[in-house]
Amino acid sequence: MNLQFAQLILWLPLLGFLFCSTSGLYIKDRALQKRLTTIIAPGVVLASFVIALLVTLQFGSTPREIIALIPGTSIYDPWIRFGGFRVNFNEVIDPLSLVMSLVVTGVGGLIHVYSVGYMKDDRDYTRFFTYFNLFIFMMLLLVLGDNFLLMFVGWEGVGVCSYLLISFWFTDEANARAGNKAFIVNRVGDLGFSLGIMSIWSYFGTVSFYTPQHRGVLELANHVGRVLDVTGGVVPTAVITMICLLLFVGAVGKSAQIPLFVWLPDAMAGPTPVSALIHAATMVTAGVVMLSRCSFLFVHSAVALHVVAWVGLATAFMAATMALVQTDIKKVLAYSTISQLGYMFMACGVGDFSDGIFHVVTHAFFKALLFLGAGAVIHSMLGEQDMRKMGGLKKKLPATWAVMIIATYSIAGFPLLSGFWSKDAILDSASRSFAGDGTLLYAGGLITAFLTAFYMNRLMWKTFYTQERFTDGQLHTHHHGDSDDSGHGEDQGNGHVHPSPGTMMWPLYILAILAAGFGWFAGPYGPSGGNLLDKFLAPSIAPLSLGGLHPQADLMSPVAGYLLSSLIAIAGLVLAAVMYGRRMESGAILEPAAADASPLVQFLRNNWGFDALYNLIFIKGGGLLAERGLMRGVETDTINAAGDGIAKSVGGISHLLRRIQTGYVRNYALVMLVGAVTLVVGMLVGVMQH
Amino acid sequence: MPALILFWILAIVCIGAALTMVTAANPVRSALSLVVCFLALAVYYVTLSAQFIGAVQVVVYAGAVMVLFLFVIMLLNLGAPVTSSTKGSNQNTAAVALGAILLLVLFISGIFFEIPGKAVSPATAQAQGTVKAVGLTLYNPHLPWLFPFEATSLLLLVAVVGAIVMTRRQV
Amino acid sequence: MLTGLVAYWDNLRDGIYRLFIFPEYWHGIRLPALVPYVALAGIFAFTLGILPMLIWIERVVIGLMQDRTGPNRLGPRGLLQPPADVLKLFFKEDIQPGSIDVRLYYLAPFISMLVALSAGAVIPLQTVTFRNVHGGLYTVPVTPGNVNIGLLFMLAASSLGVYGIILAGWSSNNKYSLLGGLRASAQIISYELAMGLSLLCVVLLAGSVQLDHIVNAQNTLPFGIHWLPSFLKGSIFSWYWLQSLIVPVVIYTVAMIAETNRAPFDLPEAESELVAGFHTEYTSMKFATFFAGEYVNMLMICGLNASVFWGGWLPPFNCFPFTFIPGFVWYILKVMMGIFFYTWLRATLPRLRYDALMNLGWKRMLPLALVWLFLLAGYSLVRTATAPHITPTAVVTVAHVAPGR
Amino acid sequence: MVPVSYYLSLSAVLFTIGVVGVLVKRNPIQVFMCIELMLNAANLTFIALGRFYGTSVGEMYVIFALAVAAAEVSVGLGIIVTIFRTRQSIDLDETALLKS
Repeated sequence: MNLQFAQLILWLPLLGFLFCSTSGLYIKDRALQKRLTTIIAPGVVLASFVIALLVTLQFGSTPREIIALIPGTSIYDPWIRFGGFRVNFNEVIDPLSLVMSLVVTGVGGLIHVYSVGYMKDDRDYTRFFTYFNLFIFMMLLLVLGDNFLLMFVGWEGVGVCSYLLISFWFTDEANARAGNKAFIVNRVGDLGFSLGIMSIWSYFGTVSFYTPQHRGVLELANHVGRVLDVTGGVVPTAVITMICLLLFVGAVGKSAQIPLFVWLPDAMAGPTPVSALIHAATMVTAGVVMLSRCSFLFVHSAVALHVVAWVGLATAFMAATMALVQTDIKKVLAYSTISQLGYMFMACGVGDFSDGIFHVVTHAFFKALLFLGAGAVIHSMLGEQDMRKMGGLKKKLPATWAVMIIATYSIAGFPLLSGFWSKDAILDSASRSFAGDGTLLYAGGLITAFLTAFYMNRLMWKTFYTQERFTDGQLHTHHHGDSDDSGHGEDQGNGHVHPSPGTMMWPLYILAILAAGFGWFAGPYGPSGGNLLDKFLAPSIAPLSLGGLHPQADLMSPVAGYLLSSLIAIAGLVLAAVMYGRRMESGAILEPAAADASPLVQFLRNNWGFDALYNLIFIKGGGLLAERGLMRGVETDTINAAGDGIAKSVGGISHLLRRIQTGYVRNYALVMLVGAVTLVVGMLVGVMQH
Repeated sequence: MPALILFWILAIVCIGAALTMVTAANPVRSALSLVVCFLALAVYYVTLSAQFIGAVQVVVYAGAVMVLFLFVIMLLNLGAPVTSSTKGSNQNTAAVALGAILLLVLFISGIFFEIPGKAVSPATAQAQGTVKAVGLTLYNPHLPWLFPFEATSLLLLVAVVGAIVMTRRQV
Repeated sequence: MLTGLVAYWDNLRDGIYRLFIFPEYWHGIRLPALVPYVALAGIFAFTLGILPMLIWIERVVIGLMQDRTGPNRLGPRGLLQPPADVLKLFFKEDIQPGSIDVRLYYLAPFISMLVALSAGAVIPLQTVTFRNVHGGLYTVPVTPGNVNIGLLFMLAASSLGVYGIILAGWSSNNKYSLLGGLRASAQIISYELAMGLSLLCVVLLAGSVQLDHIVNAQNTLPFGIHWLPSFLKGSIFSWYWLQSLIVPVVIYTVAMIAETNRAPFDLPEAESELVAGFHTEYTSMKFATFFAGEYVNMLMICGLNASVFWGGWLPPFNCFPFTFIPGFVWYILKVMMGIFFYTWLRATLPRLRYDALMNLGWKRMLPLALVWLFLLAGYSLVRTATAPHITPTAVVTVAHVAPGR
Repeated sequence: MVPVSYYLSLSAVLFTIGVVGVLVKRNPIQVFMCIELMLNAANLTFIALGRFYGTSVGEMYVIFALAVAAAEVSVGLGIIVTIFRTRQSIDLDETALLKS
């Protein structure tokens, strides 16, 4: 297959977006529009996935150059030309972008299919898919773009889509606020990212990753111990560190790391498929993708890597603790996402970028599965998200329970499931951190893994095992003989719990298989000698040795590591089972009143005080600054006063100048002569001075 | 030496005519002084061996332009302005003062600055003002004058049409 | 016998021609340098001498045409009438009207006269041949100023002639005079265009604006047809009145009458409307100067006509009796034919209405001349392409005339 | 041969006279004539310098200046005639056309 077909990976979702966004103009029949949307919107994404798969298979089996550029614009007539600044619209086809394309289109396609069922009754069905397709396009642009600028376009594009989808049900003010929050917090990170891009432009002279002349940023950085710019000079390490840290700020914003994680829990306001697609499987991993893409830069800066690793660990741990006390089923998952992203950052921080991507992939599977499962639960519970009002759903939703338990065990690191392999790879790498702090990172990772296992099983127990804390009226019932369109909660009490339509369940099954088996497939004991993903990704990922860094010796043997992490995971799962098994009626370890009174619980529920801190600094402090300083000091007393002064002085001057306009041609001619004489005298003086 | 004497005589005629033109109240007298000045300039051109320009100067300026002026003056029956100028006495003073400065500056730049380059011999110069030489230069497709010259004909046509349209009584 | 006769005449002609070839130096005087002065004196003398006679000729011709005797009181056939007229004008009372612009009033007739006379400065009367010290022959045109802008000079002079009229009309402070002056200037400006265009036709054919070049350029076989007999070389059929295909000479003739304000275009002095037009207020010698100026102007315009359209000093046929007569005689004959034509028209045609005059000038003559100029341009292009041996007449003449050969 | 600076100086004098005339005259026809004088002063400079350098460029410029001047005069006088017809006066100080 011609590699040019790879272009379609990017453009098909855009076609879908164009169709969805304009179909309302020429399709007046709403039912037809909906049917077409149902076919086209998931169809383009799945087609994109198929093409990506074909490209990957062909790409992986071809021995020739493994990184390919597909120009969207010619080299001589670039996409953007501004002075000496030239950017082409090229796509880079390399292992990293292919893996991410597969994840985005694969998981995204499954979630599209799921959404067909989930959003079936929504008024804005087509609008939802418009945003979804646009999101897929932007995410693909982010991973496929051959330069920082295209990546930035995609980066901002997914931000926009995220904003649009979080506040999809914008009539509820809380949703709109959540969207705003996500957008604004992301801006902080984007500022860092854009500063990083500018720094790259000014120090490297290019923003492309790869170029046909092998003068791209990554190629320039692909030298042992030094980084060149396009003219052949050496870029100092301090500059690399600065650039890496600026890029990392962008990654922190997009991937919800400390201190910019506060938007992600609130982003759960959107429809559940949105949470699954954007805030679990794809968009939030953009930071990890970006770090991996820039691995050639990062390995040259031990400082930046160190920062990444510790921020990742801190995030993983803190988010895990916060997840312990959440009562909203989606918020538990949101904090777990943050926590898992922390793992990925830790992997990047110790230089093991390919295992970071490995975890991105496995996490995409099981976290999508978890969200979709939670969505199925919420769907069945008529939109109820509070776990305190659930319980005993295992009998009502057995299929959902089955896929959820696979996903839970996978994320908890239950042996031989996907999460086990990827998480263990990260812990192994962390223990061998080049900086010598491997023991600490390993210990922190293990504690977090234990907490993860605990809170995930807590979720399962609260939702599925403990006694029912709801009435049948709160369930999505189904009356025989009626179609699904007959509406929510109709004919209460006479029907039975309808789990979910097929379009919602089949994606779950597929994801469940992947969540269970992919880790083995790509892990060290997989086919073809193991470590398939590592080997495939190798050309896109810089080895640590490039920057002169070297991992330390193993802390323990691999088998001992596997045993230890298995033990920790099982311990967490068992502890939760034991604690909640004793409280089958209430489904809570502490009574609500006691929980509210506990300072620790309050501290964790309040995100370790981050929200309050931001509230104090930015909302209150910023408000004061705006009101006192800017409005009075700058706006009223300076700008307005200057404006008034200019107006008054212009009026006064023109009052004086008005007398000059006599209307007599001769006067004007005289003034012209004055100018001419002045000019001639000036020229004469100028000539005389020579 | 005879050339110099001729120059001075013509200069006196020229400047005198120009001054008369400016100072005369009667526009007819002004116009006639200007004709004299133009004729003197034409003689200058001939002495500068620009015979063609000299002839054209007489035909166009003295023969056509100034006749047109006189024609309009007589058509409108314009005498000297009736009212004395009440406004702009400052204007006149300023104009004369500025004119003096301008003259000074032009003099300085005309006389005291050596003109770069070297004068060519009179024989060479002589051959360049003939009708033939001017025509060959003007119509030489390798020199940049042909197209402007053609464009000038268009300009003249436009001017003719414009003048006719403007002065028509019924529009 | 015929061959012998031809040879005899040829020998005789060459002998006579040899008499008219002058050496370049005569007692240390370079003779060619004297030619302009001789020409100037000749033209001046002829013009001023013939002036009184012109009036007599005109009256006699008109008298003949109108079947009456004309002047017949003074002298034989009234030949003393012109000197008597001059005397009368000279001794008439010089009246200076009130409220006139004195300086311009007195200046106007002299401008008229001077400008008319100055046109004579470039008229070539004939050529004269010199033999240089090496025995080579070269010819020099007999003209006061052999300049390369001859035709332009004539045009400039004739366009300046209007000043006399316009100033006379203005300075007289008389509404008849003013109207006459305005009419004259408008008329002259209008017809100058047609005149210039018809002259341009000739310039196109001759390739020069120098008058002796133009005359020499007519010294070819008619239309360059090389198989014609040699007595037609420079003959009446090769002059530009025919070579320019007749129309330009018609236009020029009409325009020249209008230029000189003669009948039937004498509207500036239409006695039935404007008394005497621009010279209503002029008496005595000032009137005489105007009068003389008008006739000088006529002479000059006819001189130009003769040079440009009628072969200048060339005899009508390049053979026996004609070639014996000197060139300037032919030239003067041609000029006088022009004057006769003036008189003929005056005796024949009634005066035009003013708007008819303007219509004729702007709407008939000017477009016709313009169209003819284009036609001739195309024609000469074709002629250049088909018969290259006849075109460089002017160039050949230039080489021929160039001194020092 | 007369030095070129003589011509330049003469041209300067004529030009200045023209400039002053433009500024002091109230009759637009006279102002117009002063402008023509300025043009001619410039033409003299062209011719003198062209002869000085031995090129025909000066003459070319003069030809164009002549043509433009002729066009300018025809249009300008047309304007003056039109103004006279509408206002019965062409005094520059009475017709302050540029002041609304």
